[in-house]
Amino acid sequence: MHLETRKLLTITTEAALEQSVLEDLDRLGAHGYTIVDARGRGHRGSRNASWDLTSNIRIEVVCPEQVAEAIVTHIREHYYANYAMIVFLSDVDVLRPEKF
Amino acid sequence: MHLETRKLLTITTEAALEQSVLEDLDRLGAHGYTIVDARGRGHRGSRNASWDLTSNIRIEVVCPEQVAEAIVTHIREHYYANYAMIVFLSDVDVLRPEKF
Amino acid sequence: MHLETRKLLTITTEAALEQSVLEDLDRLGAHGYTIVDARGRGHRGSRNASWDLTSNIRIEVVCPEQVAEAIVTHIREHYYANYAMIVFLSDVDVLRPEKF
Amino acid sequence: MTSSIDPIVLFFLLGLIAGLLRSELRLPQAIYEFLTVLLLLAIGLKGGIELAKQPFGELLMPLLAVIIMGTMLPLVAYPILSLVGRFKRADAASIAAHYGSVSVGTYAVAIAYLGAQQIDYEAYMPLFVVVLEVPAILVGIVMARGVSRDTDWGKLAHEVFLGKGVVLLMGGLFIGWIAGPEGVEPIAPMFFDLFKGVLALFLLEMGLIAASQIGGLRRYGLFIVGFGILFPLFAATIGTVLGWMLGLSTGGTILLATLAASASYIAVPAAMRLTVPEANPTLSISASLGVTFPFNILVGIPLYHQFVNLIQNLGG
Amino acid sequence: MTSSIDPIVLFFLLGLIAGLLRSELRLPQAIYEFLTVLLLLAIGLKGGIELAKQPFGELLMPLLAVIIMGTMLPLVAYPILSLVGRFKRADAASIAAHYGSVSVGTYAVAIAYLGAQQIDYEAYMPLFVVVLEVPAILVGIVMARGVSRDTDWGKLAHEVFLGKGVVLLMGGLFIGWIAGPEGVEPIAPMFFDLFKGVLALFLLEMGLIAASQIGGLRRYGLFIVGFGILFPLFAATIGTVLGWMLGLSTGGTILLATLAASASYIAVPAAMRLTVPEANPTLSISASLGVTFPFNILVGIPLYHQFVNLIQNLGG
Amino acid sequence: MTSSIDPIVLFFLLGLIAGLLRSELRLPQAIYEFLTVLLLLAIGLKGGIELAKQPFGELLMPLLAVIIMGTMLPLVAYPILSLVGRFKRADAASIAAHYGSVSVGTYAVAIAYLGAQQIDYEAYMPLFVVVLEVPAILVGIVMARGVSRDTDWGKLAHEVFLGKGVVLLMGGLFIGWIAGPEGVEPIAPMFFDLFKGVLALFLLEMGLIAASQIGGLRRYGLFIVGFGILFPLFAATIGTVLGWMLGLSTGGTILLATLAASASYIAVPAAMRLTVPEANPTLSISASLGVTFPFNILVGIPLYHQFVNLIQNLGG
Ligand SMILES: Nc1ncnc2c1ncn2[C@@H]1O[C@H](COP(=O)(O)O)[C@@H](O)[C@H]1O
Ligand SMILES: Nc1ncnc2c1ncn2[C@@H]1O[C@H](COP(=O)(O)O)[C@@H](O)[C@H]1O
Ligand SMILES: Nc1ncnc2c1ncn2[C@@H]1O[C@H](COP(=O)(O)O)[C@@H](O)[C@H]1O
Ligand code: NA
Ligand code: NA
Ligand code: NA
Repeated sequence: MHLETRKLLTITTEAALEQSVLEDLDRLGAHGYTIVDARGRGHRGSRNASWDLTSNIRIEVVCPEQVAEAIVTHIREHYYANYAMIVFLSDVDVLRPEKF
Repeated sequence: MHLETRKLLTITTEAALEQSVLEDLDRLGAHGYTIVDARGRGHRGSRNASWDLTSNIRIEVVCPEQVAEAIVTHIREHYYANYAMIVFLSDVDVLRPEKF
Repeated sequence: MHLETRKLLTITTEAALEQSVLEDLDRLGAHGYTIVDARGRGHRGSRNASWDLTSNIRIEVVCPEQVAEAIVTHIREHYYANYAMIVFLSDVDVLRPEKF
Repeated sequence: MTSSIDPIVLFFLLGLIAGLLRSELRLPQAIYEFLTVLLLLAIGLKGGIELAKQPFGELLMPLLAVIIMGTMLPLVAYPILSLVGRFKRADAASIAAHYGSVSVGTYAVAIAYLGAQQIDYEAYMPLFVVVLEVPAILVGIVMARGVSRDTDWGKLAHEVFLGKGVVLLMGGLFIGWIAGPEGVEPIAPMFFDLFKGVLALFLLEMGLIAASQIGGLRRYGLFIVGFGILFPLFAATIGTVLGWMLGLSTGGTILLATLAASASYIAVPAAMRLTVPEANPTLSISASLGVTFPFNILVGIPLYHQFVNLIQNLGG
Repeated sequence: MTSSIDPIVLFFLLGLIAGLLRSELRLPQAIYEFLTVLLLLAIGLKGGIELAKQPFGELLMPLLAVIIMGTMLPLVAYPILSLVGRFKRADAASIAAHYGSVSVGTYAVAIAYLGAQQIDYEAYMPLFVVVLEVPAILVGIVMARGVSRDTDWGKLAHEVFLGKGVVLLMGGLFIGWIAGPEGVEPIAPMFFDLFKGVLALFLLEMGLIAASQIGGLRRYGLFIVGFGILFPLFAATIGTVLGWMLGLSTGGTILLATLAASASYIAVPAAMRLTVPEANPTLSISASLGVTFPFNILVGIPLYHQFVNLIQNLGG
Repeated sequence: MTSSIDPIVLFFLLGLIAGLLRSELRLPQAIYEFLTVLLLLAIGLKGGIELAKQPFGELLMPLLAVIIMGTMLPLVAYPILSLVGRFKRADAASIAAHYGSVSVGTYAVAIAYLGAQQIDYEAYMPLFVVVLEVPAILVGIVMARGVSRDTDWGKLAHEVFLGKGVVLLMGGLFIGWIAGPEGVEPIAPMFFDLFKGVLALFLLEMGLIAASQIGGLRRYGLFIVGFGILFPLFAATIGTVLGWMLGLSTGGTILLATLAASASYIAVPAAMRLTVPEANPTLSISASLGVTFPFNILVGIPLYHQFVNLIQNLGG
């Protein structure tokens, strides 16, 4: 089983940003993403998903390290100051590295 | 890009425990969490989310190692014996370590 | 706190495969799984979950390394060619290793 | 009494059969919750506008009597479960609590049954539903763990009195009572005209859920099936006698018998899960949903109607 | 024949336009599923209570004829797709299966059309929907892979006969049949009075989904657009002639023509995805939902009505 | 004027109280979205079939006047928020935009109120809702950041004109207008008969949401409460005077006053979040949903009715 390591980037943020963040991912070189609807709490208070404005999404991107860095840098500059958002990175092993 | 390592704690358990576990997280020092609705199967059988009582939630907490340990210890003592639940830990890199 | 390492296998694929993949997991030795509904984009285009046929699911399995390998091998042979699907692996620490 | 089977019961059978055949049919959870909300509000509203029509002075006695019934039923169930069924303490207490409390879905089918047969009943019956939900839970907890320090009674009260069921039933009751028959008219198409349709869809889903509980039965054996049928028969008898003693109408007595016979699958399981976690929820749910709910829907309600006819003939 | 456009078709156009303009409008998936369940049950119930009214001795012949039609249509479609369209075997077979089967949404619009025009039709038409769903799937699989050992026919039968569509249509049919017209009355507000409203909302969502399939068209070109319009015209002609030969009423013949012309987008795609996975689902869905569904809704149904008038004038 | 409280308002109170008591009651998000879709379509359809009945030549003047009102209101609100409330620029601009725009939920309650009182109003009022949604957003953005290069106006126009609200209102209006009263009849049970029931459930959920915004109030103090009540009173006065100057009917003037007094909680927050992200959304939402919405529903609408009576007595 030949596996290669890639970065798994997880972004949890306001549902309102979905369109905008997805365009960024595309432009910065991610080949795909997975989204699930979420709720949560953080520094900007409780976001309990009872309606659109308090809903979160959790976006997952598997990509090469440079792409991950580019995304994190972009996101930090454009969204961190004003939006409920957390981002974290980890290593994952993937089977078809050329896909990512 | 300055990153620091934190623990990512993932708890999958019965939806009925949501309120109770969230209070624990708060008390034990987690600064935030993310929840998604889930279904699954484990030692306590199939939980297919067709109604409230068989629904699962998947809670994610990013936190320092000691907090993660405190949470895991508490959860083991209070919930493991009687509830459908799994917990696992991994390392993640975060951008704004002071948030977690 | 005694922890042991296991593999966390994450499969994101078409909702239509749910039944089929779950049977495989069972047969190949996984003791449990967690599913959340998802949407996303990849090489097979956008899957926006507006109806059954374009919905994704995200399956998580915690298991020993050999089981993970067996699952990945099986999935690669049976689904990769024809289905929208990604699979990735990482290490997680678990509390009750005998469960997995 | 017309003999034709009510179509809403057929929806339950459709769901049950589809579930047993492992059909892929299922209603989204959001829809199931929505249907539940509609049923609870409709039952409350219906009761409320009736209350608005008539004085309700003589309510206290019946309420008290009914609360006592809700307290006694689990006390009777417990030794049976414990001695005959050989369940551990927590399980016996939890199942007993389920059977002391009530099922709103069963109640809804019963009032649909009375509607189809054009049998009247007392306006305040939804109040019975509310007051019967609570005492069995408390009795169950005390039976499981004594009057323990560990139990957080404040939290429990919150859980019990502010659960979806009580809030929507009481809320509907108040709204119907304040607004009165004419006030409620503009919302009647949603809550009254659609009532049986909503109930049909709800029962379709209940059939699917009941089918998924049959697995639990296979594992826990015949005793549960027996208990899930015999105890309701006993409880319905108590309910019938009590209704007769309270001087309730035929419809009211049928409803009280049905409530006594019904077992909770919403409020009690949720409360037990948090307060008596060592009780196995599969046991109580497979009894309540896999046996008693279908039994009451398919066989019980018309049977309890016969009970009431009988006692009224004997007693009158 | 009144000429004004049916408002439910306008809902489809609203969804289509909103989708093409990339509006953020969308219905939650749970609601879409709920609307589908309501439509399927309503169609079944409607058929069932009609069946209850009349004897249905002469049903076997029409059913058999219709099954043969459902078997032949994909056999005609396949060589066209394969030779003219130059699709690979799996894709040609899969698309052929979609067009041999039927679309319940299209059928619902057709009965709404007949209702608006007050044209009667045979009570057993929902049975046609059910029996037409299945044979094309089997033919498609055999065309794609021969009578292969690999195909798990048991699993397939389960998938096909216990899919949501068949279960709810047949379930509704049985319930309507057993309960009869009066029995169904209490649930009529939900299933019959709301029928066109539910259909309108369903079509709104279908418009949004159809719009999202237009992308697939751009990639796979003109042939699909041509096929998606011409094949239904051909199939509707077959359906019209068959209906006339079977001596169906005007309404029944229009419905049979519409069923023949319609292409599946629920049962067949799901079955093909699992049994012929190498077929590209985008091809068949963009044809079925992006071309044929809108064509039938907007142009086809009134046109097939003309077909039927024509043949009845010629033949009568 | 009958004095009894409308039951739909009681549903709002039920939600509010349940929320404040931290009951576990909540409607699934999918249901909330569905109810919103139904309300928007129903309001549009209702307006559309009225438009179909009458010529609408004299529409331009009122529309223009109303757009000017929608532009001026945030310009008045801004200095109050900035100077008296001491909010930062972005926050003052964002709150001002919310109050310049409108709330469809409040509008729905107002037409339910007029319906109950059997007061007629102009058919084209839903057009006012649509045209009032937009200008305040643009004014808000310009106030927050000047006519900046950074603002992607194309994207913004898309966001504003293709948002759920505008698409469904305009879509309903067109469908109603094209189909006319008879055309819409078959879908009337869904969109008109159920209207008040849908509104009741929607208000139940709004009560729960409003309760969850009260926390925001505690943090941001008394000024918001004052502003959230006084500014609507001022705006309603403007709306009343404008309606009177335009020669609107009593009902139309009440609706215009209500629209002026209402504050957006769907379109504007979404647009502001993307274009003026440094504005704190908790501030504007807790004002709009936590104060102004309840105030308008519970006190405002009947009060604005009095305003209109007053001006008509004075002016006539
Ligand atoms: N420590 C954490 N662990 C997991 N999720 C978090 C954490 N902090 C914040 N979140 C998620 O990220 C969202 C935005 O966080 P914040 O910007 O801190 O309000 C929250 O609503 C949560 O869903
Ligand atoms: N091996 C596993 N991998 C992933 N999820 C699991 C696993 N085992 C259990 N789960 C999840 O945890 C829940 C409770 O597990 P259990 O207590 O084993 O019944 C299940 O319903 C699943 O959602
Ligand atoms: N790079 C990626 N990161 C995260 N998720 C992905 C990625 N690529 C694909 N996916 C997910 O996997 C599904 C199937 O991918 P594909 O087979 O590439 O179309 C997509 O619909 C996404 O949900
Ligand atoms: Na009981
Ligand atoms: Na066909
Ligand atoms: Na306003």
